[in-house]
Amino acid sequence: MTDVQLFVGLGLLLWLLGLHAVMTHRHTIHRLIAINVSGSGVFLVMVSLASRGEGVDPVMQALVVTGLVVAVCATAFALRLGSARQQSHDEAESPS
Amino acid sequence: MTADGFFDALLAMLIVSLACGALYSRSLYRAVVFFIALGLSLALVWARLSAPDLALAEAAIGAGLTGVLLLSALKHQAAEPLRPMRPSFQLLMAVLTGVTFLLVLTTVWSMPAGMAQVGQLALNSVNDSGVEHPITAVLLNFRAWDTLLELLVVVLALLGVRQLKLPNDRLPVAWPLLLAWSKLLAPLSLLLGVYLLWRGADAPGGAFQAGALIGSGLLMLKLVGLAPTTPWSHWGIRLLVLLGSFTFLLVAMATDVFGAGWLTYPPGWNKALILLIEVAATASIALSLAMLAGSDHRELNQ
Amino acid sequence: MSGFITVMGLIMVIVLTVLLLALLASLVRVVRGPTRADRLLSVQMMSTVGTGILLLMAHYGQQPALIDAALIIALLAAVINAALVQLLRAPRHD
Amino acid sequence: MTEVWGLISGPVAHAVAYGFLLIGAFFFISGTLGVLRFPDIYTRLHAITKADTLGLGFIVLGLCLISGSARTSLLMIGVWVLVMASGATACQLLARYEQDDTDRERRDDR
Amino acid sequence: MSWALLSLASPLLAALLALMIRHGADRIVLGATLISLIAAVLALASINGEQPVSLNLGGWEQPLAIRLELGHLSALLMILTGTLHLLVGLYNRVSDHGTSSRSDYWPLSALMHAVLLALWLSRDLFNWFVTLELLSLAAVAMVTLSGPKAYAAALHYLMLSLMASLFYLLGIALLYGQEGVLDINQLAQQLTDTPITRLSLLLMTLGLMMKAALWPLYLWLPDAHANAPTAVSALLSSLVVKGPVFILWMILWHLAPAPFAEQLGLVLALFGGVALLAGAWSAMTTPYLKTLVAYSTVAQLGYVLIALGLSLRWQALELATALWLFIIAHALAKVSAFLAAGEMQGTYGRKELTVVKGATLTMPVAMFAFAIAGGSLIGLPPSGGFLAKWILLQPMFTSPAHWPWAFTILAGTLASAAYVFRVVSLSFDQPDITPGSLTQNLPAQWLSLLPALLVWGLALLSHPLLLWLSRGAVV
Repeated sequence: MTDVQLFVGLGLLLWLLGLHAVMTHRHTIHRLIAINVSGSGVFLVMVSLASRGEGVDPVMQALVVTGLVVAVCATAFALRLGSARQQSHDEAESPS
Repeated sequence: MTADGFFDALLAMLIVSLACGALYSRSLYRAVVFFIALGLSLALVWARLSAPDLALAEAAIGAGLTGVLLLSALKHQAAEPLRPMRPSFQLLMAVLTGVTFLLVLTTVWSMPAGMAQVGQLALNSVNDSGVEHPITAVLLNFRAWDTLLELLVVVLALLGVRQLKLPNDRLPVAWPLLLAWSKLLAPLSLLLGVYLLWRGADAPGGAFQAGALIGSGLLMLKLVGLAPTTPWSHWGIRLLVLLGSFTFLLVAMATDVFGAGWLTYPPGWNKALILLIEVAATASIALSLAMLAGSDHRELNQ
Repeated sequence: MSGFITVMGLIMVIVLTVLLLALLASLVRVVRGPTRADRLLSVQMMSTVGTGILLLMAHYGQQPALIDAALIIALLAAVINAALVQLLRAPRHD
Repeated sequence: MTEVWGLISGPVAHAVAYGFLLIGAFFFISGTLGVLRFPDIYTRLHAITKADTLGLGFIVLGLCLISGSARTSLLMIGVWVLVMASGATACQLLARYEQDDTDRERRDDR
Repeated sequence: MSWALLSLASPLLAALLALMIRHGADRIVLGATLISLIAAVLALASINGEQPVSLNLGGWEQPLAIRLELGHLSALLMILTGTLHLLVGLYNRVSDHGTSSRSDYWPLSALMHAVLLALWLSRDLFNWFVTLELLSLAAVAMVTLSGPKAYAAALHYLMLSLMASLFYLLGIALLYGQEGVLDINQLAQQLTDTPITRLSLLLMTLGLMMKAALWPLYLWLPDAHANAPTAVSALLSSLVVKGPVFILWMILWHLAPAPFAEQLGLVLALFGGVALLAGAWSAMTTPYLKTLVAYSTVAQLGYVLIALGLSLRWQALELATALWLFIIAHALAKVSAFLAAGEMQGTYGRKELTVVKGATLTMPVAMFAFAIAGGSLIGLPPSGGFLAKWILLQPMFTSPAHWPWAFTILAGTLASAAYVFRVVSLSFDQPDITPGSLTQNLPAQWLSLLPALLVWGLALLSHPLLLWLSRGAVV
């Protein structure tokens, strides 16, 4: 087993662990953490594949940088959306 | 087993246990702390896999931004009940994912080795790109169209948050120690951000890492109440948020109308144009991320 | 001379491994707590240890950019602590 | 001056540097043990912010000696100063937070 | 190519300008949409009957650069996007039930327009990933425009779409890991049938099916589409779900090795059959008007899945023509149906299905729009829906082994007739209210009628349309 294979395997494991957790949890924060762990797994696969040859593949790494930005923005939006939903839920429960 | 292999195995073990902690802690707070720790450790993995750009980005995001975001969300959403799924369902899912893992792993095992074709091409063309660092060349020249769209992702996320009826945060008055500390940290993060941006042309770093870092500094100032308010209704704030996308789009259009084609930088201009875009993008990303994570209803919806 | 270099490499790996083990050990504090501060304390510890690892790797793998990463981690671990204190502290006057 | 520099970058200095690294590792071990074994948060805070920071200091010192480059050394010392300051502040902040927190019953995280 | 780029750049610039200059955002966006539409028409004219035009962005050589390609299909979809965005935008401005002027509807819809054009033009796997993310974010942001009641649906939609992106991204990573290129033509040339190829195509298919709400991964759609503001529902159902379908078709048609395509095609077509019936059943039983229209999208996407699956299974290009005709016809009809339903819901002030009782008397124009849009959804001749279904049925008549598919489509037609007539028959009842008690907005109702008339007018255009589509389908 080479180190690339180790980290590709680790990435796939993270991806699936996240997937499993997303399906078995209901709380928004739990689910978003799971999605992010899953995403880190995918990025890990990509970065490991990028470091296969002599030197590293800049294209794959650049893709991961882009993916990371997308992920953090979407996560931020989702978390704020979750907070807003909870607030409207609370207001509906106790009109005061 | 070699010493390196031993180190890798330990690192993998660390990551797996952190991930399990983040995913399966019954307490949300604990899960969040685990997740922050996972971000820190992933930076080590990127470092190990010779991806220093990602180590920088992950350190800025995983440690700073996501942590603050999650802690803030925790404050607002702690009331939501956990309602775990039935154990039989969880078991079924575990078996399913386990089988999938084995299938996927055995398939991917046969992945051929060696550098990807496009990666090699990118490395060979770096000298014509205007910058020396290959990843910056990919992001701002070879695949600049992706990056333009990526800047729009940041704008869109902020726009999305702007539509929401957010709870208004009432943060406590910060302790004097914290105030003094923030006054030190914020300029430091600005300094470090500028340094990363400046280095991006020929070494790991660049607009996004710099933006995330400066954004975190700004966010911290917001949290302790030192930052000036950044209301969306002010045209200057909007301009700063949109500056990166505007600059990039105008460059693209100008190169199409006056030059050789959409995003084809004229020879001799490429370095200057890339620098211009990077500076504008850094400013936009920093402000957008800080507002995305830390602005409340009053600031966004006046 | 080559023997000397391998001894150096060995020391490097030993130190790295010790630091990684310290990282693993800090997980115990996240699990066991018992208080919120305890759990965050382990983040502080991880950032210190992680900084050390990054510095060593910067030297070991000839990647000077990792020093910048260490700098960022040191900076942002501080931000996390501040954020926790500000966000999760109950408002005093309200 | 050149003699001094030769002494610093020579094999003896290297041996000393690797010695520093080992001492650093030793401090990390003791810090970790402290975090695991000490009875309450305040003592544990001590273990982290003192022992680990000291350990990092030794490692930085060792690496500075090995690298011999002024720029790298300066950056690494910067990292160390930052970690030291951040450790000290975090120690204060967390201790105060903990004190604030124990009044209200918030031990259970949920 | 430059017309296409103008078409792409103008809504993008308009979105940024509308965010900057908030006064008159509607005029900026509508003007830019018109420019974009005209440019798209000129782009189609510029390639009429010729080979598609490629543009390597940044002037780099092929596998390194991101490639845009303007073919007949892309040009047609650009025109469709421009037309629908213009119509929906006009409706939103005219109607009394549009989004409030303080909200960011205009920049968001312009961004969505630009992103869709970028998606139709792109031929790069990773660039598609970014456009998909943009599309989802824009869609979710637009769903939240209707206030806190939509937050739960929007959150659900966003999380599922994030999950879906990860499937797609992992697929790209594995494919790129094996082949080392991201351009779809380049991949098509050098791809071999290995387990990794199959796995990555499968992962991408799953992700895209989630994003496009194809059965059985459609659960997020009805809530999100029914809770959004009317103009947004129309855009989401008619255009946004079609983006992932386009990518799905591109990757499966170009990249899937033949034996794998046949297996996967069968599964997709079976899913499509189930979607037809399940979606129609839900539409028949839901008590709410807009939810009915949203479930009809699920059912109609069933036809799309069948056409996609069977074209892969039989390697039949004419079915791809049917697929794209379906998509165009459905987009037009669905815009009409949603606008009419939303206008009625807004005017009557309730969201139950029973509001349409007597609508032929009280709101005849809107009801007429709904009915003839429904006619195209059912597939009555000579609407665009009929045309598409007719082409889809052609190869099925040739051999008795294919008859079960024809029966499925027939059953689906009957089921869609059932839910359309459920609304229409109710509208012929005696109204509970007098027409005078309503404040009607006739221009808005006429606007909702316009796309439905267009879909019936497709029959007149069918010859060039089929020609373009059969050309566009190959490339």
